[in-house]
Amino acid sequence: MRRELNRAFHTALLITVSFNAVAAQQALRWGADPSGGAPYVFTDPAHPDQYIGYEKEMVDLLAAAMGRHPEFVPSDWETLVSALQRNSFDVIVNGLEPTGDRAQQIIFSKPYYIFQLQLTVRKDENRIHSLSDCSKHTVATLGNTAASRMLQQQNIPFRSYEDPPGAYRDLELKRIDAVLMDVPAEAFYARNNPKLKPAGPPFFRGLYVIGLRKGDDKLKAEVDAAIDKIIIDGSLEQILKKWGLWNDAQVEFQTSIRQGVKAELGHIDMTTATFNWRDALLRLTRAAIVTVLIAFGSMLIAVVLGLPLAVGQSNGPKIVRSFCTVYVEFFRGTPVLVQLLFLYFGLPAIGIAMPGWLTALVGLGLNYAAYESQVYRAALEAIPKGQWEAAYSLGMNPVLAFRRIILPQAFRIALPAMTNDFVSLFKDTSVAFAISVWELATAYRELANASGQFLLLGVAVSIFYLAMSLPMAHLARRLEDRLRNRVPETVDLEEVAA
Amino acid sequence: MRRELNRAFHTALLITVSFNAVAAQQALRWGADPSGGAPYVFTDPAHPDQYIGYEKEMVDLLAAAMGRHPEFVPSDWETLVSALQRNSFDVIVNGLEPTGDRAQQIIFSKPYYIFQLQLTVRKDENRIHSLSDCSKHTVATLGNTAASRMLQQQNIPFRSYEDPPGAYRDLELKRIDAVLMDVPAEAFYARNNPKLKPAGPPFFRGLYVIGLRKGDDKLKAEVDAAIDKIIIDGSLEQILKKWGLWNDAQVEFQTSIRQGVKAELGHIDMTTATFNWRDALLRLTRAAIVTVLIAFGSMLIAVVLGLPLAVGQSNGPKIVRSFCTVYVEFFRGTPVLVQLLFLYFGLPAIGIAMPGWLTALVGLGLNYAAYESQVYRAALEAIPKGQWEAAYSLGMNPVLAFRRIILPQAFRIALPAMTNDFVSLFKDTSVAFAISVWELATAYRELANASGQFLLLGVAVSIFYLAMSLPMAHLARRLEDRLRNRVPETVDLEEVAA
Amino acid sequence: MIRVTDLRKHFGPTQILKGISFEVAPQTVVGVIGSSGSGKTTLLRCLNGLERINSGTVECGKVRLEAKLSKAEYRHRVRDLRREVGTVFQHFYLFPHLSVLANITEAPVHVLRRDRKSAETEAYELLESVGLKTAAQRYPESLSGGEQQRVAIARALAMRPAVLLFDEPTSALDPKRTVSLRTMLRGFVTRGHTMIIISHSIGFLNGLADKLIYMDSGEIVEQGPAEQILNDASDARTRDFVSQAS
Amino acid sequence: MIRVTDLRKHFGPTQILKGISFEVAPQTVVGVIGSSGSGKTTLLRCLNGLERINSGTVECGKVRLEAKLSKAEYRHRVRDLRREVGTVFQHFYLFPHLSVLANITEAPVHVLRRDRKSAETEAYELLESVGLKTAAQRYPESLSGGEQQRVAIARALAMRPAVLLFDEPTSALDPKRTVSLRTMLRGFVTRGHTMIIISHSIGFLNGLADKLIYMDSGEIVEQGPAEQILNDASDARTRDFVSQAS
Ligand SMILES: Nc1ncnc2c1ncn2[C@@H]1O[C@H](COP(=O)(O)OP(=O)(O)OP(=O)(O)O)[C@@H](O)[C@H]1O
Ligand SMILES: Nc1ncnc2c1ncn2[C@@H]1O[C@H](COP(=O)(O)OP(=O)(O)OP(=O)(O)O)[C@@H](O)[C@H]1O
Ligand SMILES: [Mg+2]
Ligand SMILES: [Mg+2]
Repeated sequence: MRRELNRAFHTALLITVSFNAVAAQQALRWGADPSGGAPYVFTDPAHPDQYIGYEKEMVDLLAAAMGRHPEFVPSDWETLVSALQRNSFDVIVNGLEPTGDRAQQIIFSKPYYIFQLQLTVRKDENRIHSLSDCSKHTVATLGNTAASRMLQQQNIPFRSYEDPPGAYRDLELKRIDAVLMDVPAEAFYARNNPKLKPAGPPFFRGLYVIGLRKGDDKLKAEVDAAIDKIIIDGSLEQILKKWGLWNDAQVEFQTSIRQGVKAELGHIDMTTATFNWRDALLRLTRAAIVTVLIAFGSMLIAVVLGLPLAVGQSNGPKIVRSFCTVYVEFFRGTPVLVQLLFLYFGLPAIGIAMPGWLTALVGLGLNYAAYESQVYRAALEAIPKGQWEAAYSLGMNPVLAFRRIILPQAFRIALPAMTNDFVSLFKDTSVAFAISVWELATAYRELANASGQFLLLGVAVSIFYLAMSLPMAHLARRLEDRLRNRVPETVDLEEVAA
Repeated sequence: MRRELNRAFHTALLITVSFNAVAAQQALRWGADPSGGAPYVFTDPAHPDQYIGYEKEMVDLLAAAMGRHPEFVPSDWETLVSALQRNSFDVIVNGLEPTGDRAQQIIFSKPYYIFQLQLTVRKDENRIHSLSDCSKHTVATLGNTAASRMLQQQNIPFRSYEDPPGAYRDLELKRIDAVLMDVPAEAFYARNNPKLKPAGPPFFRGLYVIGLRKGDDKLKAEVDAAIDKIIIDGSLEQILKKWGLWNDAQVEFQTSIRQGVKAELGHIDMTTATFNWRDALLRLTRAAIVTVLIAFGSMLIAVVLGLPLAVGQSNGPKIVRSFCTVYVEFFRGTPVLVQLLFLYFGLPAIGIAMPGWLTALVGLGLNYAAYESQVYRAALEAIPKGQWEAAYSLGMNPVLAFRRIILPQAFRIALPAMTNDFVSLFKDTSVAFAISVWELATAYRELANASGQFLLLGVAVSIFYLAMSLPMAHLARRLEDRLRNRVPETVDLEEVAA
Repeated sequence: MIRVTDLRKHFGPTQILKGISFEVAPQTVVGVIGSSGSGKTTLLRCLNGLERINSGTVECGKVRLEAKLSKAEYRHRVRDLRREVGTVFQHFYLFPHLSVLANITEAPVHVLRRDRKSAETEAYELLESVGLKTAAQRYPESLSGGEQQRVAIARALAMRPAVLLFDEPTSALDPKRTVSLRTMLRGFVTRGHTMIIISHSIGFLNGLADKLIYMDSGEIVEQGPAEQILNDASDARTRDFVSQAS
Repeated sequence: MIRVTDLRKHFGPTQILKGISFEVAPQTVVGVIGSSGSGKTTLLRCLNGLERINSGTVECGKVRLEAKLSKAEYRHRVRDLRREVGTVFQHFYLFPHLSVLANITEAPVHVLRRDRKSAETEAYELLESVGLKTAAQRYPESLSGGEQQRVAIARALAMRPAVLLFDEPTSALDPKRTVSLRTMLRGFVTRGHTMIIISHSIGFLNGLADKLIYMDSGEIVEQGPAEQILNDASDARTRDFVSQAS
């Protein structure tokens, strides 16, 4: 949903922007993801139809130096490289780091900025002082960045976000414990936040370069020259100072350029990304485990919470009765997706911020509790009242009578419908994708989109779901049989079937 | 799903294609949707990494005439215009017709082809001879084309497809009764199909033009000149002849060009497409009605089919018992989406082709029957066997005993769980979007994507769902109360609640 | 009318009926007495086909049940049998979702296909004769134990079956009702019905039963004319049992 | 021990109990007789708090129920009451999911918190005394009517309540068992228990009940020492009822 929101927002902007584009002078069409956030290039909050940012200003300078007019093509971070390749624009200027897999697809200009990484934690944090303290904590960062690659290499658990504000917000909300981010973003979003603080000094040195299409060597030469120019004449320095990005690293770097020292691209690590079935099944298995855990957790909540709802709805005082009915009708009647979104995005407003998996677990639990309550109600009402009376007459209190006499009998009646709900819960966990929980259905979508193997993967995923539901159903039937042996046999219905 | 398939396929192609692009000579970047199908531009079945088509060949000629090298940018039909605007390519060459709303966004070249429309029906069809016979039949066509606009204006019910093969396949399968399509597509896909025949002669005359960005007047002049050139030197004629697209209309048109007569763009009808809330709610209402109809239909099937399944599973002979168990576990355990896709795309292979809405209705019905059967089973087993024995001893046969004595008592026990299922069925109809049934969830997605109003529309849709489930739940509770008054009262549980 | 020969029945390893043989002449009443758990109810359930017999035969009118019959054939014959035989159960088994009146008319209307009007008229007559006319529209749940038992009796009588099986029909009835039920049943016998009545109340059977069967642990200890069993039983156990009853 | 004063109870518009007053002295047995539907079971349900009384008072040991009490207070007192009072229901209400043994030990173990071992030993003794020792591990479903009734009696006795209420405890028992139950209950009385017994079997009450109450249509027609009611009733209806029973 969030993803879709982004995209729609995006498209709307696109149309506005390209309308205004004028194609008189030769253009320098540059691509970047404005939803990546400040301070690179982003929507001006004061004039939502304009973009601002230090890279925007830098491109203006570069274009001027090249004798072109800049033309901004907003694009998606994930597809920047392929959009460049398909000629949607001429250069990528988006805090792009040179990496091995990118080097296979595009070429890079000289670097124009030395970025560092900064770890940020909450003000009251006293366990995390550097990245080495994070092996037991989840660190947030943006996907496919130097930071995410470093976390992956060091085996530190991390979560990918699409934009810095999301990551810092979840840090405040304690959904994660630290954020590792390029200094420019950190400077803009975190440095002045009174609830956050930096954990240790900035570290690591990386390069921002401009990406170009393979073969566009002439343009590369132009761009490289322009970069040299704006560094040497000090205009880049001014911009960086204006945006609070001027620091020791830049002094060092720009001085070396001014003195004619050639900046070397550091070692580029090579990563490959081919689709393979073994990995796919492994990923599906991991996703299936998440699904199972969420389903079991939710069912536990539903089973436990359903009981007071059922009793309250049929026998509580009037006000409790109304409350239970409203609860049931609301949670049954509205889409669980909307409920989850509310819990995930709405609750933090009143100070309750749960991580995604917990939100899914609780949300589905609350939702299914409404269903379970109805199942229980029917089962409880099917028990003859003589059973209650006999229990009371033996001096049992209501709770004891319920627990020892009524519940065991009602359980057998409720069991098949509960199994139904459990089995369909496995599949309902798929809505959790909306709050970025990575479970089986999400994994399926991702893999299928990546591989195009919709049908084969569909069959594989069906088998996974079956592998969850069959043991459940089998257990439930065995339990039923065991319970049946102890209570009034039903008549031999064979005649009915005949 | 199909849509996603297209997209993934698409992206894969994109990457391949742009890799091969060379940017030495000045390019003529042209956009088209290759999934739109033959004969415009499409994947060569013999060499899946190449595109062919008469427009592909024509662009090669045009580019040569303009002294550029052609560069193909595959794109999505729906977004061709905005992709052109955002400079993904320079021209649209995709059988594009000049229309009013397009004229507001882009400019057009001279026409290069006169297309006509052809109505196609099944060989054995004897009711439909022309479009005027179609007011009671559903006609298929591609979305946002001259054909679809004509059908809309004439108030003929129609369904939009993404590509011609889908439309003609559904025509063969009797899911629709006629296809209205531009002659080029019709010539390629339908003319030689022994199961289909044309209904009447081709009619209507429309123009294919090339689309350009506003302001690109220099390019337009180049393109116009190139079109004149390839018409006058007869090379376009050759291509059209090769692709079987040469006909009287072309003779007339090309002759007039050769003789220097200026081709006039015909009257362009103006259509607007702004988002408005009243329409949105109207559309949601219509979609909600579809949802309700499918839900009721499916529930009917589920309620009726669940009964034999329940009886068969608990009391049938061994083989019936196993069959019922397999049925239940299969339909409960695998995602209903996969089941629907199988019914929609798999069943026609054995000659059973149902329209989308019927497939959804039947598919959900079969799925929910598995759930209902378990609910019934529990309810039936909760009835003391003495009730059966008393009925038998009064000479009732099993069916009569079941109908008059057991069912009414079991119904009350099953009712809450059945209401549960009914309410969740309303929301499960959303999977029907996968087989292009236009119901509430699909409408939500479409409108939200178009307007960006995800949250507001989300609330609106939740209210729609509530408006469906609340009356159901209310009715069910009243029915329960009525039934309860007739059967053993349960004890006053107030003490338990206390 | 009814002939039972060497009837045996077991549940799992437990032998419940160990070779029962007796006859019931048409238009007579046979009383079955015996201690609790001796197999009386089980015998009655074998007679109306609710339990399948394990060996021996049961003949009732033209229907003959044999242990060796195939499942389908047995089931088929049981259906024929049930048209002739009505039963009043020890635990009544009234239909809780139907009113007292509907409990009684349900089978006549749907099984015998009698029209509802006349079925109801007759139901009211029967209710009157068991003293429950005013309860016709009430539901079984709200009836007292004795009232429920009388509805169960009326429900069985409404079908006018040739053979009536009663399992302790007076267990919940007061002495006065017991006496009037005896009178009523005697009337049914003279109108052509045959009856088997299980009862612990020898007072009730005395003067109603033509023949008495005394059972103990799944066997018939003694059977014979009521007079003889009550006053002059040959077996010591029978004498002992009868003496304790009075 | 028990004192009931002007007890009234109605269901909707129907008056069921129309002002009942009586006393039960400690360690005595009161028998309640009366025709079917006269309100005996309803009276018993008022005594153990299953029905709320509409007017009058019920005193039992230190607990005093009054019609005018608040809902919560009434409920509270009923809980106290039930610690003193045990009931055997007309329809038994055994727990179908528990074995015969567990039916009996459930309450002693979970309510009186006795340890399971000793509760089971005592349950076996009780089962032996009602002749069901071998059925301890079976489930109620497979028991005959009389056997179920005896389990229900054993279940109530296992709690050793000061007061025992019986609703037709011999309805499914054969004459022999009836006699032995009478002996057994007499033993309980001498050991300090107080009992109210509803029964249609005057033979059973004779020699067990110290006092008899004859009810008709929700009223007490006559009450007094058993001898007097049985042999020398002052009311004609009582004499009529008693005479028909023998
Ligand atoms: N909920 C009710 N609504 C109306 N009448 C009721 C209700 N419950 C009981 N009654 C009536 O109250 C009267 C007394 O019932 P109760 O069960 O106390 O009789 P009883 O003396 O125990 O009779 P029996 O010997 O047949 O068991 C009966 O006539 C019965 O129909
Ligand atoms: N399913 C079963 N499994 C084992 N034993 C059973 C089963 N059903 C009944 N019995 C036993 O069979 C015996 C005969 O039962 P039945 O109900 O026929 O007795 P009865 O003569 O009707 O006794 P009562 O006078 O107490 O009703 C009883 O001892 C009972 O426990
Ligand atoms: Mg019996
Ligand atoms: Mg009673």
